[in-house]
Amino acid sequence: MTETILEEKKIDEKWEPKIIAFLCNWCSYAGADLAGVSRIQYPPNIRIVRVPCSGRVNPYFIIKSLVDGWDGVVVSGCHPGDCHYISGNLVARRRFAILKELLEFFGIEPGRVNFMWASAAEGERFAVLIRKVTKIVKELGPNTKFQKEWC
Amino acid sequence: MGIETDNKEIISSIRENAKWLLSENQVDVIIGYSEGTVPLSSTPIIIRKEEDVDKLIWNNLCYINLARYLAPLMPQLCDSEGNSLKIGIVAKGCVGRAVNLLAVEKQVNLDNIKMIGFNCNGIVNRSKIDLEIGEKEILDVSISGDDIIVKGHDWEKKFPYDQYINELCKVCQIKSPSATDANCVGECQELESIHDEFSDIAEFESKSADEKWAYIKDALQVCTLCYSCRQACPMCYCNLCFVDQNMPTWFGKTTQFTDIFTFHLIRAQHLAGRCVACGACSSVCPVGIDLNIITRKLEKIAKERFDYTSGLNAETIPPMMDFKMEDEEEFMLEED
Amino acid sequence: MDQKILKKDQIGKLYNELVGEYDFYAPINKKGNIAFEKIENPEDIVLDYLNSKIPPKSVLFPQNEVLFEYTLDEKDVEITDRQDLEQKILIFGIRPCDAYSFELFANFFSFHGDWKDDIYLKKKENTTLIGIGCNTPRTTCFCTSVNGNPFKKDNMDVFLTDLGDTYLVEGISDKGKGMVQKLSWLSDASKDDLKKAEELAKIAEESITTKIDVDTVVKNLETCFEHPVWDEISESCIGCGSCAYFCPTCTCFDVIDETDHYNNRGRRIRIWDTCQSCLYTLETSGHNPRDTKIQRCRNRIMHKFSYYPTNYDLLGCVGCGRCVYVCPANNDLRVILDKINKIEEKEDEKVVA
Amino acid sequence: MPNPYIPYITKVKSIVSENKVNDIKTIELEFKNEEDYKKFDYVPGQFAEISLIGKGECPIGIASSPTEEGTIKFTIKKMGTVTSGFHNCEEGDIVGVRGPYGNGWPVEEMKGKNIVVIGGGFAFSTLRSLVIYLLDEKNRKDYGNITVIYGNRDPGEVLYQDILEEWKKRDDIKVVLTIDREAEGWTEEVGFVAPIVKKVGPSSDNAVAVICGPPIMIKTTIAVMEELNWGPEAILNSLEARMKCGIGKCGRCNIGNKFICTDGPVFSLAELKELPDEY
Repeated sequence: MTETILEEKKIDEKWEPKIIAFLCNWCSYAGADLAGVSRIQYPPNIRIVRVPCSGRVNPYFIIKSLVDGWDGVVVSGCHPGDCHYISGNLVARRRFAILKELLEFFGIEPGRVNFMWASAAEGERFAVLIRKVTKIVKELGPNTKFQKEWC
Repeated sequence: MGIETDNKEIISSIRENAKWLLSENQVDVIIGYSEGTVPLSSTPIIIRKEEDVDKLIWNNLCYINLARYLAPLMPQLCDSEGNSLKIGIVAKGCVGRAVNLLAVEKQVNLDNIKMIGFNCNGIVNRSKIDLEIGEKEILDVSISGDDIIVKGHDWEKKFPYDQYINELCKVCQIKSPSATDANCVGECQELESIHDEFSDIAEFESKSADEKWAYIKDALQVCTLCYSCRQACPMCYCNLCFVDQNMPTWFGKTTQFTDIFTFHLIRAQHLAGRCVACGACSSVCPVGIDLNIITRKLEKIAKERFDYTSGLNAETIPPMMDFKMEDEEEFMLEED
Repeated sequence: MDQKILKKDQIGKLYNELVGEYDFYAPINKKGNIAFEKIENPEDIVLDYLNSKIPPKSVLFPQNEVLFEYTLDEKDVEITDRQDLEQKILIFGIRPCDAYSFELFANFFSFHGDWKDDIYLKKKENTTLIGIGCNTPRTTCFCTSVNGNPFKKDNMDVFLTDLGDTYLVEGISDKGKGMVQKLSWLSDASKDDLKKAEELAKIAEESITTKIDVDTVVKNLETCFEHPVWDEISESCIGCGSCAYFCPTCTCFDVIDETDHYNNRGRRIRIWDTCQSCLYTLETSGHNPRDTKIQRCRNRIMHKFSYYPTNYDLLGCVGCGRCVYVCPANNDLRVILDKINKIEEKEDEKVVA
Repeated sequence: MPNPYIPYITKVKSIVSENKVNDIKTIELEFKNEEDYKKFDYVPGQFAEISLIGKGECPIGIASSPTEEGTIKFTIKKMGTVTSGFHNCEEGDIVGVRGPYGNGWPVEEMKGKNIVVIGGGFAFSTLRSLVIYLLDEKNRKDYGNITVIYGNRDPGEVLYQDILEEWKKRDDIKVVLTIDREAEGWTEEVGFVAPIVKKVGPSSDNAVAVICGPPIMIKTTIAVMEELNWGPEAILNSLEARMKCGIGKCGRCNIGNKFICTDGPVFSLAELKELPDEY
């Protein structure tokens, strides 16, 4: 993972966003897997981090990803009611709702941080939504608001 | 008439109640405000003896939220075995809210706390006055009628009270603690819910992302990351704040804007549905950053999304400790 | 003649003449807070100020300072030392108390035998101070109690006195005298100007009414480490550390590494730290020598008024009063020192009783 | 003028796990420049600020003795970010070293005296340095009898087992090992360090005691030593604190007006009694 983010960032028309995806182990990760084995194509811009549950995703992860230079973040978990741990995604949903509103309030483009549900059987949906996320982030352009200055 | 007389009444009621609590042995100590040594300030004080209650004051500059001293408990408020003493606390509305919320979060035991409630008539916006006076020394601040009188060496300036109080006080609806008579003496009320339009931040919210970003950047860039806002916040009682964690180190501590911004962003996230809107964070800021719009936004999220207002009672669980199957999820990504 | 006159509208001229040679720092108004910053436009300079909110220590000991930079390779590391220490620095419009704080810094950073902080000392060596007398000290100022004076010229290179429409310019050190001579366009000062400056100095000194018996404080602190007065002193403290951040003599720092993963490079930086933070002394094992607020408040006072005099024979306080007016809980240093001063009396009373 | 915060560059020569739980490792470092090693002139008991560039820096006591030429060693317990980083090091990795700092054990003043070394747990590293220094051919004749008392919780935690075996074979040093509770296959002493010290009963006559270990062990042992008529000047302690600079600048390691990094870390009991109880 480190090698890929170590590459030089180029800002031109060929620029491709780097998106970090936190996928829950039980649904979305399996969904991504299904998309793979079903040979459904989706953009190669995402890098997957497997987490036990979307409830594991602390807002720190999301903000730190942006500070570390990722252009977009997507978090995906089981549909409400399907959580392997019964209510992890419901806890996460409240957290995300607040983070999303705050980011918008502070003037960060809403499309930088995205949340979605995708079950293990929804390979197609996973691919469609990832395509959508990639499109949104690409339109936003590189993430500069979180960048530190280096002399 | 006016604020001046209000204050006199408040002071005498606080002193009377404090004296009564101490003489009846209802409490061992009383936390209250006393006269500050520099203008535009007041200093928290712990009263132990009946004869000291005359040190207690109220002067619209009592910006510190006294619930700050309850969690984690200071050694001065414990007996020799480390158990909490019975504490009386001078409580304006937002102190009452903080005490209630700390009780919900199991940080304090309400049995040990007696609030001395009163109807708060607002807190003077120190940084606004400081900014307008500029580089002249303020020697005295007093309230006469409905005006704040600021005096210097050879000048005097009047500020209309209702314009120069904290933005939060202007829209405050919980002026006395929301509590029952069992744990409150003096003014108190039992509030079920409040109605709020949040029209004061509507203008900011309607700005474009770039305008908001420019505003936030301009407002926060003077921040020195002294963490006064965190330390003054009654709800920031974690013994290891996220900025101080180093396994792993989440966010930097330099004064680069990224680090300043992430600190304020995550602190806001942590206070969502928990902020009691006391405005202490803005009042204590040594460089005069106004964090009030963030406070209002947090209140708005809690109210509009979860129909919750923090600290109205000591039972309702705050939204971030709870969840519902039918929560709104309009922000989730869906196929077109 | 060493005394010259600078007209108020000539500051731009002065700036233009010196900015080529020096990094020119002067007080500016940053959203209501006076701070010393590198000047891009001479019109930003504010000389008509009480004292800066952020102490000028931030020029020579910035809140974040790079110690060195590094580039990381697969199995190799390359370290680059600071290259910018030779740059000449000029601090314009500094108050006497803050100028004295630089001496304390230099003294502390050159202490401990072989281990000198050469980053600071090198910068100090290349720094020229153009100070300005303090015509209207604040009521919170007590520099006269701690060996200072609103018109103390000792630590300056050039000293200005605000005479109303003009500044009286005096070269103090050799470096300063040379600089004044080079500025040949300055007009000579008249006797009246000198007399007026003297009067102003006298008025300013008399206007400082806060007097603290520091000798007694130092003496009492030797014996009162376990005294219950510390409980009382730390009572209202909220533990924020503003007092240390805004103190011109506080030197403590933390060291962290910052790495830029994109370009395999990074820097080790030091950032201001404060003894009021509970993490300041927390060891990895979980043991914390200064665990309570009482101990931390005590350390701050002891450090300035007991350890400093014992180790260096100097006071660790310049009497600028910043900690007095920035403290959110109004835990006034003057009151604290007063309480410590009264310790002995209280004990005497007990004996009598 | 050199920048005091720039470390010497060294390479990891070897890294060895010291105990069964695998949370203590000894790391051996080789200087990249021979001249740097010459400048790094140390005595036992001193410490160095060692750093993983990009992760951070921490103060660690030097475990090797100056008599073991060519490399320096540090024994590191896995605790925080930096120490965990050291545990993940491989041979050839770059480590920054600044130092040596602190006063170290007063080996010159100890000459001609009998020496009692009392250690507990993983604090034995600078004691290892001291004992190896004392046992070196060049130095052994300068010192009297050497007694080492070393306690641990269980046999799996005993550090430097091969060296302890070597010492046991020698007749010019007495080694007493102890563990807190009985364990299978353990043939040495059983019990806390303090009662074992009492049992061994080192004489205070013309002797210096060097104590290093967890605070509770130090406290109980000092009580026993005082019973055995040891004066406070003859008992030496090594303290530790959070440190950032190692050179008396960052401010956090002060006890009263002394800095552990420059005035210490070795203090005699007599000196400690003068200082406030804040360590």
